[in-house]
Amino acid sequence: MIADMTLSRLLAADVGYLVLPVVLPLLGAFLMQPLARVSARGARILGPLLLVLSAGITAQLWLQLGDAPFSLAIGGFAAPLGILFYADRIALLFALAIPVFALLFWPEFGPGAGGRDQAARRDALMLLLVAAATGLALSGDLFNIYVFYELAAVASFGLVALTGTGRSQVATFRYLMISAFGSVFALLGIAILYMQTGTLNLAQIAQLAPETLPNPIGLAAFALMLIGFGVKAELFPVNTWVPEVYAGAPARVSALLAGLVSKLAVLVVVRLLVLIFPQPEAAELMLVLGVLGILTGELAAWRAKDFPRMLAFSSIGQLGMVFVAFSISGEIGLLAGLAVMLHHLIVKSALFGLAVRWSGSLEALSGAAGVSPLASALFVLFALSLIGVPPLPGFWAKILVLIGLAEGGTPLDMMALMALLLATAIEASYLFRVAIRLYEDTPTPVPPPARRDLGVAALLGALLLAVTVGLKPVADRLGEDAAQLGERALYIQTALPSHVARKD
Amino acid sequence: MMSFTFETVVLIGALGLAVIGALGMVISNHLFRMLLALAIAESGANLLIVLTGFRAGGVAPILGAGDPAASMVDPIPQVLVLTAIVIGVGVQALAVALLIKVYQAYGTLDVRELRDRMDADVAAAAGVEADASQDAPAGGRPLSPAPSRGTAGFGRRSPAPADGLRP
Amino acid sequence: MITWVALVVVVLMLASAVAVLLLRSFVAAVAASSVVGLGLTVLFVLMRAPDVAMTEAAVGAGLSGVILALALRRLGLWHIEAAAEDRDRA
Amino acid sequence: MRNLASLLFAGGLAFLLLAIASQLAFGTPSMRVGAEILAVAPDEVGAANLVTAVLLGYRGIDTLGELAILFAAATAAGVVLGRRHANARRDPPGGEVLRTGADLLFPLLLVVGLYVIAHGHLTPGGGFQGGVILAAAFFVIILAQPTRHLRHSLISWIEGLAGAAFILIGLWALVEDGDFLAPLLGQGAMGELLSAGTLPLLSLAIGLKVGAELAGIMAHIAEAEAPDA
Repeated sequence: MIADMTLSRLLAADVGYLVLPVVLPLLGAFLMQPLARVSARGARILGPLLLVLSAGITAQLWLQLGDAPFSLAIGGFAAPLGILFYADRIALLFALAIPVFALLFWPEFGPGAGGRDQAARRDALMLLLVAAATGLALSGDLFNIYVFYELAAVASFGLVALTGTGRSQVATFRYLMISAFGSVFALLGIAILYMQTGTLNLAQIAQLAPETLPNPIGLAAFALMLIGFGVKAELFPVNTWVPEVYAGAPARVSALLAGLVSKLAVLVVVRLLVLIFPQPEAAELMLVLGVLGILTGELAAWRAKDFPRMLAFSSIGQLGMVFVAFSISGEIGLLAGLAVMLHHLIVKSALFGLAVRWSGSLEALSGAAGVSPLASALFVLFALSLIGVPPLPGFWAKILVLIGLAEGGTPLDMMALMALLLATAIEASYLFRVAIRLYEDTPTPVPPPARRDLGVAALLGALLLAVTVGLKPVADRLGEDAAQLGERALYIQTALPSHVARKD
Repeated sequence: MMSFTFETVVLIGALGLAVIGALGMVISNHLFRMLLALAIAESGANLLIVLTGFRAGGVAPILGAGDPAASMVDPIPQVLVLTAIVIGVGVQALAVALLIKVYQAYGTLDVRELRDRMDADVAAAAGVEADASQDAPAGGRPLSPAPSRGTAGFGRRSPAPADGLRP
Repeated sequence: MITWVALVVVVLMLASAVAVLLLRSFVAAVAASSVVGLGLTVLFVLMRAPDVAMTEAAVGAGLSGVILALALRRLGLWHIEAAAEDRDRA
Repeated sequence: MRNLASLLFAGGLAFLLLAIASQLAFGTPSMRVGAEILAVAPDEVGAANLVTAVLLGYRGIDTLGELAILFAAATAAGVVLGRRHANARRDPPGGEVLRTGADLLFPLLLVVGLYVIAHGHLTPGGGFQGGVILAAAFFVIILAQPTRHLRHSLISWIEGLAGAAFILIGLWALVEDGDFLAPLLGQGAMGELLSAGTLPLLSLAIGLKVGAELAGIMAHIAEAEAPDA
């Protein structure tokens, strides 16, 4: 009887299950190494299994509860006393995308190099990264976001160092130092914010922000946190780790860091901007740093001589564009930002997937089309979309940013607009250069991408083409997402229905 | 504006530590000293957070000594700092592990020396020529070119795994 | 009174922090960083945060010092007589 | 030149931060949430140490995340230092005094660590502080007898099971009460050792995990090859 009740309760989706996509991967990570001592095979399938389970739970919650945002007070301690998870459409989209992408770019399904222990550690770190990323997407508490951000950082240090080469270890150390430097700034920002408002709950800070934060204090707190959370989002002054790390890490890990994890850091910054810092100076700061990122990134990518570093620098440029897009005020800014962000998520992940085997210099790639026509064709497709050639989705994303900037019309906006056009020209130049080289008529020693990476890239390419065909419904949904993301009042109302503790 | 009170003194201490630490991280030429500077910067941030919960004349947030809850200091910042301290020591231990490996691979922890070696190493592993390093010391020592792809280790006493062994 | 205690501790901490950056010998620098940890512990006690003070004493002044000292030995930086070594080199 | 620029930058940063911070009301915080927690925590959680009440109750998931970070750091350190050469040099064993001292200290530190863990909900201390002391106990042994292998398999079992126990207690609450990590088991009389529901259990899990984690990291570092110098 009791067991029966428990079972039926377990099967019905309950808001409380929103913690599971975060907690289950953590549980798996903790148990990974002991399990590997008992059964290496069991440990190897545990990770992918938990990812499928997490994705399933998120999908079921989303299907049953619909598109309206909802919140969950963890431990039953009502916000703002406790910590809450906030799930709106964009948070759920990411909570779903994280396990899926982690599965697509899972480093190794086999034992891999380094033996049983190393394989178990690798899988445990992947699960920790997934848990942290999901937490970042869902959390509605400032310090909790910081904790998940640090978890994502530490887990990615371990994954980057996986190759075990000296240079990847130097790169990891530099990444760790820059990351920790940013964390100190983020902590200072959190301290200032807590002093000023007396709370860490994002919704409550948002409620208090109009009285307490539209002043230099608020701006300083935002700047500090922008630097702190900007490290993973490859924001301009704190992105010097990017090329070394992406060149030294296993390419599938680079795909996850550049594609997925950077977007979650961006999402955190956007939530801060929308909820807490609506003042124009904050957006202007982001715009300027974004423009600097675009210019430095694209120029460096143009000079790069090897494939992974070209992708890394181009990713800095693209994320600069994401920041520029989100700095545009109003719904069009959010829409443009989401479009650029999701487009880059798909394209850059796939390109890093191709780099698993194409890790060498660009020159070595000449004539690769002869060996692997599909991979070359996919590269051209992604390159065209990155540049923004119509009718591919990249074109529409870029056009949205340009329209938003033109509508803004301030001198800063115009400067950003010029930078964006210039960057497009540079982008076209270096991507075409590679494309032409791929189709050169020389026999080449470059191996074709592994079947798995090619399959993933083809899948993402197909997704890109599907969006091109069905642009209208996708654009409509994205518009609704952006509208929901921008509604401060809705967030506050959902997260803090009342201050009465929910104890039954 | 600022008076000589306990809070002011601690505030100056906190910001001073944070800034000295941040400065040290930027200007240090030795990776180990960078690590020490990081610990100092973190201490500054932690001190500032505890300070946000302090109130003059408050008592520790522990029941049982007969103090009323209303006179206690804010427990939340204390919890945050507990968390931050533990995170800090974890990151520090990981950084030490990395340093040991870096030292084994390159035989130095000097930032300038490492940068030169790394540039050559990265380029060799990728199969391209190294960029001329902008901050190479005047009359810079010539870097021995990597013999071939796959054996680009520069370790002086290197038992380290060979670099660039990617398929 | 408490203000004066805090002032002494803060001055000591800031001086040690600067020393960490300037001292030649890494052993001395690690020792100086432990002094910062101890100062922090005192300030936490003064700010009525006994839990934090305990953690900082165990971690900041103890554990992290041990880890760093261990690292010094592994990195070949364990020279207490750094000055003497410099003289040899000169 | 670069140092001078950095110095100027740091000076500017310090000045700006000080200018901002001097406008904040340090010493008289608003305590918007803090005051509310001080008022309701004794009844809602039942721990005399309100810091522990917040750490394991109101902000329990933060604490879980923090455990995960320490675990990630230990695992990553294992990845970095994992492959050890079979014939690498070890440190010479410590002297007779150190070894005798270690034999005496070990049980003492063990008892103190467990005491601090068990009383975390009553007095200052708790899982983290006690865990650090436990780690120190094991480290004293490593220091005294470097040739003795610390059983890494044992450590990985302890850290795995202790971490899983924390999460399973949380999941138990999810099934029982509908909320992950909600307090269970009734609060008991405040101030007694067995009170505050599941908090002491969580403390114990944290203590064992932190202890195993830190001991593991230090063993890894201590076992890394010594330089030839």
